[in-house]
Amino acid sequence: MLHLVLFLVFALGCVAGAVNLLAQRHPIDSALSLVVVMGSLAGEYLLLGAEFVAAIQVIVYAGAIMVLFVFVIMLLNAGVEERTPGSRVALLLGVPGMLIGSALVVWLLLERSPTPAVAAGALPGPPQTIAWLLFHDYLLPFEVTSILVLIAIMGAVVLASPPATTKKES
Amino acid sequence: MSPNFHLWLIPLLPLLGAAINGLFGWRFSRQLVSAVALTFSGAAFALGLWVATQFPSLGTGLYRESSAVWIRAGDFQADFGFYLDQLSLIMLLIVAGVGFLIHIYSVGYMWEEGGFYRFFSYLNLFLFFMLTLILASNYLLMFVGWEGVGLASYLLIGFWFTRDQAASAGKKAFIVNRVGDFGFLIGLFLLIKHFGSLDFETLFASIRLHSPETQGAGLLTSIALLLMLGACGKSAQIPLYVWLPDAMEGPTPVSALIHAATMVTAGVYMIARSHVIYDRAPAAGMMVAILGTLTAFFAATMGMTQTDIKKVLAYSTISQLGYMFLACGVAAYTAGIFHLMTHAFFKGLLFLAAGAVMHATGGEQDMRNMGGLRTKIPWTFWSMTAATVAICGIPPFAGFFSKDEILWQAYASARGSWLYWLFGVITAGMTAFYMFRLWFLTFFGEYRGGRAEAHLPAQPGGRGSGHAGGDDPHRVPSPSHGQGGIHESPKVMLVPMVILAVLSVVGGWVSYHHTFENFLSPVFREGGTDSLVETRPTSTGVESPVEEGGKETLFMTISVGAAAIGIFLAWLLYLRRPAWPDRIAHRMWGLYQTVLHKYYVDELYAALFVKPLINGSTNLLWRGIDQNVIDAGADQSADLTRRLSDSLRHMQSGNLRSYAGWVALGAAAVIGYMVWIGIP
Amino acid sequence: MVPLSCYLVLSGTLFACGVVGFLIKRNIITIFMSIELMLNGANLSFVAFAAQWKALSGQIFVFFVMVVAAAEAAVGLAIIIAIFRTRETLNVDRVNLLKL
Amino acid sequence: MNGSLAMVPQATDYLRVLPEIVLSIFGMAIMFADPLLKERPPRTLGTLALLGSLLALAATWVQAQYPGFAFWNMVRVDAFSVFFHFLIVAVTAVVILTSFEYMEVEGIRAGEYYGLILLGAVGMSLMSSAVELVLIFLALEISSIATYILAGFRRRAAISSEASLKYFLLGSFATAFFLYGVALMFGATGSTSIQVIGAALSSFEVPALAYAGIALMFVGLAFKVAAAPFHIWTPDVYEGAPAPVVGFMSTAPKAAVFAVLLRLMFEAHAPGRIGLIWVVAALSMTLGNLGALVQNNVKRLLAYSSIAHAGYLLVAFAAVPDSGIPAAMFYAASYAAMNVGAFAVVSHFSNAGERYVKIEDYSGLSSSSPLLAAILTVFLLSLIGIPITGGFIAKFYVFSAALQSNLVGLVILGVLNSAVAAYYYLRVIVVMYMREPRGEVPVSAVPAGMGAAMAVSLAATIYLGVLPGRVLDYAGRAVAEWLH
Amino acid sequence: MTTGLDHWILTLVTFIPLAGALLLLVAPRRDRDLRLFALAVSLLDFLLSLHLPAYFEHQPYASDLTFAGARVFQYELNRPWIRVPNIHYHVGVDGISTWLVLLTTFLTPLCVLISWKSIAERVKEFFILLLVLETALIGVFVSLDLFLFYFFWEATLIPMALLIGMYGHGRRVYAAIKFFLYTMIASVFMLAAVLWLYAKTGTFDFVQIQTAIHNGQVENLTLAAPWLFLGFFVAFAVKVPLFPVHTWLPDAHVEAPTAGSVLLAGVLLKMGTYGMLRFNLGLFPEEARRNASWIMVLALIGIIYGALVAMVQPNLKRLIAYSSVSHLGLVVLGIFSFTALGLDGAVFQMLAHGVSTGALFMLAGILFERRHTYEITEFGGLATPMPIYASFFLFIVLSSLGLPLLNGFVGEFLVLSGAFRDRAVYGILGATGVIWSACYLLWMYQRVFWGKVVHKVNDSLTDLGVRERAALWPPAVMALLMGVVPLVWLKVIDGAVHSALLPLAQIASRGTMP
Repeated sequence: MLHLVLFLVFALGCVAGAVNLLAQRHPIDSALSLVVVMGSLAGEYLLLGAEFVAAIQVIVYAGAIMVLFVFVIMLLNAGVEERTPGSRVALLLGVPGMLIGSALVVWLLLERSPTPAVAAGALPGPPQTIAWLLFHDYLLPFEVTSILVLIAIMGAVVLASPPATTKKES
Repeated sequence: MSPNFHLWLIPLLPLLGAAINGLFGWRFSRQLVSAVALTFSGAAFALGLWVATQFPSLGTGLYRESSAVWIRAGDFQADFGFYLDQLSLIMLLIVAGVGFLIHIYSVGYMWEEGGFYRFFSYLNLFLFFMLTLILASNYLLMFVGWEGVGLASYLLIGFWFTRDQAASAGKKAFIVNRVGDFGFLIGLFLLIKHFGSLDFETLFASIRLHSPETQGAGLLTSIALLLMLGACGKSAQIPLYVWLPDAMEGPTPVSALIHAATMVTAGVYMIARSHVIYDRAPAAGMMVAILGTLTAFFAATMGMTQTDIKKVLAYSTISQLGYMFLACGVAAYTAGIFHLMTHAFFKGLLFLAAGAVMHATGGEQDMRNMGGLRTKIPWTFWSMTAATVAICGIPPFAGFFSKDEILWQAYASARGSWLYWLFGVITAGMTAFYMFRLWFLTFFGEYRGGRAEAHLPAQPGGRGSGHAGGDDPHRVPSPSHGQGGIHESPKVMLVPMVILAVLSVVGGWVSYHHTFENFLSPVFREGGTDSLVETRPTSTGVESPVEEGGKETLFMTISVGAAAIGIFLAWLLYLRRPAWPDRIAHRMWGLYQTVLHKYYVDELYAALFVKPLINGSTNLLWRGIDQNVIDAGADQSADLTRRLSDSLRHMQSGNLRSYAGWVALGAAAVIGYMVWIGIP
Repeated sequence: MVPLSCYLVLSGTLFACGVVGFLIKRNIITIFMSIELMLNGANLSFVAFAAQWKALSGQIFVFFVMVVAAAEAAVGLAIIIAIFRTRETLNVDRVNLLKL
Repeated sequence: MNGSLAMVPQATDYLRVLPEIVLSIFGMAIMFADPLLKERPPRTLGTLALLGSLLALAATWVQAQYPGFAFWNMVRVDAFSVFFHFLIVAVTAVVILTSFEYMEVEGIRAGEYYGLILLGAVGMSLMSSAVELVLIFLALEISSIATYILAGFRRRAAISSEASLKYFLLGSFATAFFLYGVALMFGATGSTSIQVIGAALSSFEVPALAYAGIALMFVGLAFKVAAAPFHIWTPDVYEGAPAPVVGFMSTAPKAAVFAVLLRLMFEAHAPGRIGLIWVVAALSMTLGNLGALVQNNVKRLLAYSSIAHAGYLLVAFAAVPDSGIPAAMFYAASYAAMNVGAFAVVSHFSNAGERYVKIEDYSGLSSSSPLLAAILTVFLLSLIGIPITGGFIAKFYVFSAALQSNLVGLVILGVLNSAVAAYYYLRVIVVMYMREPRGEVPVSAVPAGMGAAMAVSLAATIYLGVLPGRVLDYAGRAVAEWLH
Repeated sequence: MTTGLDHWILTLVTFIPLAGALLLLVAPRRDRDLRLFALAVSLLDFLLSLHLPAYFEHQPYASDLTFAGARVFQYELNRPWIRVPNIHYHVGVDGISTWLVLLTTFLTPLCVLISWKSIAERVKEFFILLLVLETALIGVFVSLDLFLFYFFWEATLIPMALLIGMYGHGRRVYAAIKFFLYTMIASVFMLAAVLWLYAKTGTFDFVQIQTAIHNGQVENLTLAAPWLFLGFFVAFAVKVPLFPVHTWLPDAHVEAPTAGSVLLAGVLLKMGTYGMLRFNLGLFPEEARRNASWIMVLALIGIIYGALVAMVQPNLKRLIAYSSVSHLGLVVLGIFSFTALGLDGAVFQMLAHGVSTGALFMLAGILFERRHTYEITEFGGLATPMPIYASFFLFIVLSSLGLPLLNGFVGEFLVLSGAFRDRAVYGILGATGVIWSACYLLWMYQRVFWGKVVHKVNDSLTDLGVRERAALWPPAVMALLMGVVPLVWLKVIDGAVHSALLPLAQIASRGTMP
């Protein structure tokens, strides 16, 4: 019962945060809503017994990534979202289409997948097991992430630095 | 064993001459060119004479040689094969002989002209094709000659190509002939389809198995009619006669050789050669006879109003060819060929003489500007007289025998009818009229050269304007060719004329005692028996019943009488009362105009065929279908694609969210599809 | 005991919210946040399915997703800065030089 | 499965990812060298990168000697993956060659540029040999992020950063779809290993969730290969991105993603393949070709053409595996050859600041630079699918594979499309050969690096067109050992 | 009679021009040397190709015996080229293609000669394109592998389009694109059909596919055959070109340079009729028979329509182009008559048309070199300043309008009599072409050459030079030879035609059985 209540509470947090993200016009407000979503999600992870995931969700996502977001928003001094005419395609085709698609997937999830109820902490992921997986079975992906990060760093450096002006102008 | 005649050499010799003159003639002197041309044509004639002397030694009266296979495809084969029987022998002698004479004449006539070598090359080429036509052993080779003489005719009519009329006339001749050839070709296709061969012997042997198609139009009738169409084109019969008057644009020797003596008779020869078919197709025969009669009659009427000396002769030729057709139509092939021969003599001569007259008057062709030439050019006058009398059918000149034979057969033959005869006699009267009109106008009275030309109400088309324009390349250099300039032709021209004059006088005598008929009879006899169609023997025949003989004598008298009436009228109107013709013309203005304009047939053809074809092709087919339908259709579809493409561009609005919208929509579609097939 | 499908529906909802956000928001940064939302939705599914299949590989996947998200965030925000530098705007509707 | 029992990776494990290792090492070496070589021209770094890619090419050969699984079933080295490795690394080398000139003209930061290309190539290579969705996802992200960045490398051009942004946002959007699909697939089968998934999906009853999973993964991958209706980003990005980069990203990552898609479709036995591919292929061909008809910008035109070519390639996916997969592989190879070549010419011709990218700018190129015109013509003819070129054989092979699977309608659509496509390629040829030169467009001499790149692509295009036998054989063998 | 060359002769003949083109590529840019070299290469190729008829093993005449199993294709070479799709380098010629190869090699040196002066810019490229085109054209005729055939088929497109587009006149770009797109769009249908055949038989080999179809070893054939037939037919019909898809031809011809026109009319169009003969008849005899009636109707429309439209063209080349539509309609008529006569005639007509229309285009080009226009009204009376030219022109005109003893007649006569034998009405309608061709050709001749010189500028036109005469003599002599001794050609053609008709005859005999 408590499990259900907790699930509902966190779920409510998620959905409310997500909807608020869409509703807010200032990016800072949206960012904060996203933090709420992430926090609530961490709670859901805990309920599912994924403590490790929950931890890095808070550390990496809420902690690192969102900070980056807020930092950029502040840096660029982003103001309230403009109400530009926008795109009819997105509104008239994309949104309804996506809603139908999502509805289909959700319906599929509810109807067609053999999904039993799970108890809280159904699959505890002790750090040792996770570590074993990460550094043995998933060693290669783990190493490969370093390249990913390297690329990201390079990219950030290249793109965020002001363009060189010393080269001959054409 | 039969002797080897090397028939292939006969056509080939003129071809060699043509090639030598054609390729190298421009470097030769005129003497050399004429030497080459005369040598090769003369050699052909000599060879022909030699063959003729050897011919009686052939017991069968039949000789054939096959030099090589020409075309062979599937089960069809056509050879370069030559065939000699009495019919082709006669034709060979006529063509080679008259041809050679006219070659000689031309040397004198064309001496002053540019393109001398070209002329003789063409002339030799013509001989080659004509001899091929005559000696061919199958229809296809005959067709080679058939088309070839058309080509030669085209080239020679258009010899003075800078003159627009000449150019158009040449083209017209070729195209009209092609219409006839179209029929000929279809006839050949029918023969190939049903008999598998075009070789005369094989073909006729299998056709002989057929019985006459007395009712309706069967295969043989169709073939016969189609061949007739071809013959109509070549021999200038209704409805394809229109080219021949125009063909007078060519040099006069050409008119004599091609458009009087030889080429135009090819149709008659072809029908005679195909007698096996015509004998079995009475309906087609009747058609030939009717066409021949009508042509003879109408051409004669047109001849009466012409003022151009050559045009008169041209219509006269058409008319005489009509007689020959009539003869062939009533299955009196012998008579037809006989007339063909005599006609070759006197009509060839008439043209040569006309040429001599023109030569004398410095290129004048309008009879209204002549007159009184009798004393100036006596040799020409007397030759002309012989020929004129001959064509009018006055005994004992050549034309009398042959024309009378035809008229008699037209009435008396199994296929004959009194109507044919009646028209024939009237035509004979008209022939006499217009020929003597020509004779009187040219040689009698005062010389009218240089006088105003307006004494006749209208100018017939053709020569008048060209003459007025002064661009006649035939004109002798001296600008003032008054009476003082009129001179007799050189000997080289006169000799052939005299020879032909003699022949015009005596040529008819060969029919004495059926010599000619008997000579030809093996050709037209059907496998040992006489022709299927019975023709009556002539009056001179001993075996003819008395009653028949009396009738024939009567008929003969009538036709001679008709000729006499014609001559009298001509004398009356053109010598005695020169003002009457105008008055008559004004009195019967409409009729006169109609006849003068050749019944408006040229105009009719122009309105019926030429204009609609050109306008239709331009506006309906080319601009209409090609440009406005097909091309426009292609352009339209290209345009449509481009517009579609352009509207697709607008999908690419540049707006990121729109892009995402498309992606989301696509994703939804994919999900929808997969879920749909995923749920059984 | 909560049925697993509840987690899945929640993840689906988050994903859908992310998509809708991508479609309707104008601010580039917010749009980017919507993507994060979508990733989070997917992550929740992974964890839920991992629980269902008793397979930790799902959780490992989430770990990698987070790394990727971090990398993307770094690059993405750098791109946004670059765009802002040339365009002086964060409105995505105004970034439309390239079209047709 | 030999490496799976060991506690630590064995030497063979490393050998099986040797090309990736070589590429990474050189990628990082360039970054280290960059600050040290500040004074030297960027060509030095380029040469280093070229060396790296050539070594990687050699490493591919080494790798091919050790077929099998590595790193506990993370990667599988077989003829199939070697084929794509070779293709990707070769394209990388050629692109590096084409970049020499561009770097100097455009003033681009060479260290990062070459580094990103090499490291991006690592991701692409991994994609072709990975048999585990985790690794595939990561590799996909590596290659994607690298290309996002590369697209924005023309720093001073507003359109370049816009291209980068559009590519990035939409790319991440699509990645999210892919990821969600992976999640659903994981949910349906309980594994992220292609083999396990394949086993699960080839069983009698396919879980319904797998369909949704495939759908979403397909959306993500189709986006990367620019298949309609997920192609929409392509024209904008290709127009804005630097020309050599476009040459790179329209070939190497695409080939890699096609490899993944092949694995997904055939090794994982994705259900519902034929109908889905049918529609997507048909749409891609049609929209791509129609879109290209009215373009005046060569890069944009080639972008649309790449959409169309993705469509042709996808046709092979709908065919039976035995002929479809080799056809797709061959197509990927020949498309890479001709497209890289075409972009090499375009990037050389476009000059500083990419000023000359309009079709009209090519007026009379045949007189001002006949060789360049001839080379571009060959590439364009290959793109049309005219004999003696790889494009022809590729198309031929794809369509014949489709016909063997009775996809008559798709083939008809395809051949019709290729006929329509002829028009817009022809426009370029026409402009080059049949118009008078405009005069103001300068055509500089082709530098050695660029020349070498063109020569290699040209040789490859012609080779694939005249003697496609060996490549086709190899592809056929790959499929044989892969599927049976 | 086999010689050591027999296996390689076709390969040599096909690729020598290409090798020449490659050598030209590296040759120095001295225009005169380039021309001489191109001439030498094409002449060498012509001489080599003479080997083909010289050592051709004659088959007995169809009427002589019913032969079975005689060697249809000769000088064969069959080497695997690509293993996986089973593609072979399979070349060989029969009595039909032998002559088409010869026609190509015969016309190319003439094209070089005729382009000597008229091509002054980008000479090197011109001759390279010309030689490449020659290789592709020969390739089309010698290929016995469907893939190879398609390969060469498409390969002809590029050099031709470039020749038109680079060296043409006024609206050359439009014409080049139109030419390219028409043929390209049409030929993809053939590609689809070829692919289908491969998918079902696993081979591209013409003989094998033919055998498989004949033995009924191809599944679903009855269902697909109409479409396959149509696929091939559309590609060929556009090339021929048949009536509703012919409009690219006048445009292409008018704009093309002389050599392009010569090869286009002389050889390229024959690819279509050759294809019909080889593939539509060879592979789908039953379909051919079923569809013959409407195809013949199209051919007839082409004959009459082409001639009528030709008659009213104000442009010399356009006129000749439309006359090609008319003449090739005749060829198609002959092919679909399914008679030995018709087919023999059709093949012969292809060759005859190649020679005479090729020569006509050369003549038109000579005029263009002097006056830079093709408008007929710009001329008139040319026979006066240019008598030799006028003579050549007349000779070729005569051969084109089918004068007996010249080349046009034999084909025309055989085709029409074949068509007549099959369907009388068609033969009759087709025979009207005899009249039309005389109309438009002679009218044109009259307007150009006869009459007085209207435009002063024409007075000073120079007559043919030595080089031009050298280019014109061969076709003129050939026209005569083909008319006088057509047996040389027919002897070889007939055997091939007989074997082409064999399956049709079998079907006909099968058809009579219930």
